Amino acid sequence: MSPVLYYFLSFTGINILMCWSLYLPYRVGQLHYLTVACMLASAYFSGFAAREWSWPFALIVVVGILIGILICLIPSFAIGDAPCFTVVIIGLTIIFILKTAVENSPALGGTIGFFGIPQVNHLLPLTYLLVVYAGAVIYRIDHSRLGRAASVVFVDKNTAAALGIDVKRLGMFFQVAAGALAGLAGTLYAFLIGGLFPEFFNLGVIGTLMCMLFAGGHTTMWGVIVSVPILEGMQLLLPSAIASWRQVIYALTLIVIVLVLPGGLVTKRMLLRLKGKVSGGISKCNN
Amino acid sequence: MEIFAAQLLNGLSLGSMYVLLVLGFNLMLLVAKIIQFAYPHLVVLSMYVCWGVLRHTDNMLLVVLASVASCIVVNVAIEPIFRLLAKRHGLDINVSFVVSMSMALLITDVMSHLLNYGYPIAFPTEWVGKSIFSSGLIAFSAGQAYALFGGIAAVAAFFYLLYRTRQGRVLRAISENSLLSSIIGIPIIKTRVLSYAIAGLLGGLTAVMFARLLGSASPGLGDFVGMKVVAASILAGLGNLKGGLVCGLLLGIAESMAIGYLAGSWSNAIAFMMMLVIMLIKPEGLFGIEA
Amino acid sequence: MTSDEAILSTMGLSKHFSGVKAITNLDVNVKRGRIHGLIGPNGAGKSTFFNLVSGLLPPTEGQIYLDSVNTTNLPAQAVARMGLARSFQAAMMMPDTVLENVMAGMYYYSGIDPIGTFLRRPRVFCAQEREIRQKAQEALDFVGMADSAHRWAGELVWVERQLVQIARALVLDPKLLLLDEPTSGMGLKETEELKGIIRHIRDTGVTIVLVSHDVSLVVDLCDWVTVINFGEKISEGSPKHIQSDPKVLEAYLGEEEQHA
Amino acid sequence: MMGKHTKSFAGLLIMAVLLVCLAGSSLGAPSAAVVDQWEIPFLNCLTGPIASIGEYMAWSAHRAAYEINQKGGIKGKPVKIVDYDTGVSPEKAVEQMARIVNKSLVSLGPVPEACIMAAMPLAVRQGLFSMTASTTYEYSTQFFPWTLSWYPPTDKHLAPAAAAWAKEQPKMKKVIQFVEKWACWPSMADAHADGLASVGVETFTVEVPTDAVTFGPLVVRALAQKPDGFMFTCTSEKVAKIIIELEKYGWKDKSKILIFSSADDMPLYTTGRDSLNGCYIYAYFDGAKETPRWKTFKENYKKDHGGLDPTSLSTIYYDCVYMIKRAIEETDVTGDPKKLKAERIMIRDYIRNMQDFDGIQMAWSMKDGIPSDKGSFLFVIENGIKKCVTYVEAWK
Repeated sequence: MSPVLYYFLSFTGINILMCWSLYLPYRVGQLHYLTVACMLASAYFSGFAAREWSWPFALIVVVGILIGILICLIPSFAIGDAPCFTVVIIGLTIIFILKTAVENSPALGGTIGFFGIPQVNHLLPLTYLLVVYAGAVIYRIDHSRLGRAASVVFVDKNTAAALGIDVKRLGMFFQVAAGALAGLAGTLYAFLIGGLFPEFFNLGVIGTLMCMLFAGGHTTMWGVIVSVPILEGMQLLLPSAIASWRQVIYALTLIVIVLVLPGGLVTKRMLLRLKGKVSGGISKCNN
Repeated sequence: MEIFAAQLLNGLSLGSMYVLLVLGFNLMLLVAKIIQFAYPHLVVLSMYVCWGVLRHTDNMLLVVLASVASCIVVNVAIEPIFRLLAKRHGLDINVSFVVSMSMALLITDVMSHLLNYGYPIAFPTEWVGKSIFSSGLIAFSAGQAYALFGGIAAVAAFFYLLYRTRQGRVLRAISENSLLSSIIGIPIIKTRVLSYAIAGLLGGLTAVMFARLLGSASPGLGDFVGMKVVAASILAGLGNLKGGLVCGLLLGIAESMAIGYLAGSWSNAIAFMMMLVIMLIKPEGLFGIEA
Repeated sequence: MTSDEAILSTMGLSKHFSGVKAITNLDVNVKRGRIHGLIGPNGAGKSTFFNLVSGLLPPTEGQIYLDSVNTTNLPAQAVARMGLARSFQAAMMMPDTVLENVMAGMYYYSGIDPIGTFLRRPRVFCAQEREIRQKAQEALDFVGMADSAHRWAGELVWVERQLVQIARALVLDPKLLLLDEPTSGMGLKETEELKGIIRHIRDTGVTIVLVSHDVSLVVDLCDWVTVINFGEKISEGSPKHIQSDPKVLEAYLGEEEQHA
Repeated sequence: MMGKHTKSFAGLLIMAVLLVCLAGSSLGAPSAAVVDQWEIPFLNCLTGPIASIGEYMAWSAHRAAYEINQKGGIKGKPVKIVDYDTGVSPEKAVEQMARIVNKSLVSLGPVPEACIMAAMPLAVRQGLFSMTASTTYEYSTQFFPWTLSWYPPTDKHLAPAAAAWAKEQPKMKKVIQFVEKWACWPSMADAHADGLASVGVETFTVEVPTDAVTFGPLVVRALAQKPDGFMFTCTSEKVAKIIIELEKYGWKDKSKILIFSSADDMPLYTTGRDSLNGCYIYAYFDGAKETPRWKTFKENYKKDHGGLDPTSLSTIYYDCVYMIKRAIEETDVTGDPKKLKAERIMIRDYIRNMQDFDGIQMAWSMKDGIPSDKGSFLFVIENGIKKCVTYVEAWK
């Protein structure tokens, strides 16, 4: 396989995981940037465990996921039902603190970065196996009482509480699930790139992920499957003179899509229409 | 003690800048119900306008006017985007955050591509001015004086406008209940545009004062300041004007003290850690979320 | 348990918002099996009362008993799981089909922890989902919205939203149903339909508390009426009694004068 | 016009004759190119907050290509620099590297450190020599022999520069070093401190927060320790701002300030201006020394950059392109895709040990991927112009 295709597919897989990990907490109306911190922690852990302790890949994946879960679980006791922007700031803060910790740890390469993470065979098929599995789990969450409850919380927390939904516990569940996905993404990321640098995890990453999520559609898990390959592929196809305006193109794309197609490219309603599960919209009442 | 006084002075002048930015940010949050993350970036853009005008004229009044005018024009020009957004999404401030974050990205990238070859811009040395007062470690530059006293004057004027004039009452009425306001005949859209214009006015003035305080600006400045402004606003409680006043000032002082006293590489992390603890204990912010 | 026993009672209930007294020392007893009306002019504290009882707001003072259990400081979800369902004046619909909206009401259906549900084997999971779907469809039938099950909830008109909201409240078999201004914005025909549905719900054994500023609706529908104004109870009794109570007339006339 | 055509025609003719001769004699001397043009990819940062640096690095590479093509190209074929934008994102860097890794003879960049770390492992696996010339030894050495560094090991060549400054300031005993924690700057700061210690000067560190807006607090903190001098290991813009603040707090003796080489960039001069007068700075390049090539470069640079002067960082990839030219000309490289693997190694091995390379301003030699005889210059800044004070001998 050509390296271009290999890396395109790998990053697409990892970004889909990361977008899903932002998508899940957004089901309950929270922009949970803490997932980027989970990704950072689990990437560094994976790199370290693989290089220094020679742990097997499977074990590293499991522990990487657990690290993601742990990082999301502890703050979730406080921010399970916090307003969106409190969650945003707490996420950014923890990213910053973790970054500072990495920069001051000589064992993790400090500011220079962490080199020489060993290669793993068949990383691409493994990535997609994990993406498909994660997708199946998210599909089930979406189509269970949890998913419906999340939709109600998104619309109105009071309505949700009156329906017997424990808003905080539900929020915690989604945050922890997001942490697990981000932990997985971090592990795969570390093995794919083979070297880590504290500056990897910055505002730009969040911006890109947000663009992918909101352009694709935040109302269903399928949106990112459309938007991630398009946005990933765009920079490979565009001539370099235009590609250097990529950030501007991303930003404009996002603004236009959010304005013109409020739910993104793929919306829940569109999918239900396709499946014939939602009928046409003429009201039977005349008033 | 001398060090403490010096750092306090530094913190106050920086804090007064944060206060102005938080005020404009909160005003749009209250009246237009949007998170305008790109507001500090717009202020930086106005600093570029200042710089551009300064290359042609030394007239202070012209520079201030250009800065204020550009900030108002740009801020009012993006109002329809947010209005359309509200029409499409309802008053979903999360989406406004996403959109304004893209705008911030857009402004930063345009500055780093097109303006001054992406290099930082520098204002004339006389703009920052030499020390007008200096004793040991305590020094006070003309730029700091402008920032501090200009900031106080602008804040005073803003609160006078909001609490003592008819327009201010209208703005407050909308921030409390826009549905009710429209029923009793307040022109909602006109007032929203007004709030963007006022925020633009504040932003333009802030740009001039910022230019005098810092002496230079770069494309990345908006991001540095933006995070802090949003953090101060959230720490105070989103949209809490008076809380924003306190927190903006406190943030400036805390930043100075952290750099001045805390162990090198951890100074910012410790400051962030304190913020984190406050947020975890009081997710609604220190002063509570307003309307 | 006799049917006369109080299913909901408040004692000395008060709520102050930063000095403003929304509810003061309110004692309300709702008897089992009745349609209990709560009326009062605008700003009398009716919605605050609902929010207190359903646990969305903590009371400043006083006690709330639901079915003889003290629920005073319980969170809303706990109160809901004890059998109290409610509707809101503005019905919030999630962006999905009507049926899914009603299904959302069955979060704690048959007491099974939803997170546990999510971990079950596919076959058990599907069986549960089918059951939930069926029950939701029945609830829609009950309120006469069966045909709309697959419509997009965002496109429902105000009246239909109220009905879906009631269906959503009913799926968990509540003991007590609180209806907040159910007929606001409705025409005569719809109001009559809704009256029928509310009576029908009562007949299935659910106690109903109804908040409205529409005196004629309350008088027509309710078995017992409590009148509040400025957060205090000014009168209580059968609809007939209320209509002739001078205090009530004064409160409403006073309000009309204000409007004029 | 006529002359140029004749020249290139003559060149071609000679080439052809040479080719026939060499093919006949099969001596293994340089062979002709089979490609139509030499495409050299440049993985560079053209977007985001540091796009300005990427811009002038790209400019200098294109400038070199233009000059080479004016003079008949490499082995008679034109050279073309193809820009690939990585931003500052490791992900983009890997993706762009993946695009070129199987087809290019040699590549320039990647530019910022994050991109080097992300993209180089792929280049190493696929065997592509990539000239990460603008980064320090620490980064390049991780990927040797598939990269090179423009600089010898940090601790060995920074220390003498710092010590040379300290020798100029005999009464200085205590120096505050402003350090920004980014990439290898902390280890550069350690090297400075070692150099100063070797001449009996004590160094204390004050960290510069990356996102600081004003620098007054930092300067108060530094001055409170009553130092005799200052040394800077942080971004050029921040250096300038801190020096301005120092001036505000009454620091007069500018000769007791030393700025490190990476800050020798445009923002230092545009932001610092008069306040920099008298400050010391060290770099590897004496811009005041006139050579015809440097003069032309400078004039063209100014023309395209609104009159701003080039700095020592702006010529790096200019020299790289010339290195590639010489490597192709002096070896058997033909650009034949079938021989790609072998030819890549040929170029790599030639460049890594290139002797007497004729750089834009001076000649130097490479040994195992690092320059073996390149010293540094200590300058005093006067009105935005660096005046050379002393030349610091190269590390051996």
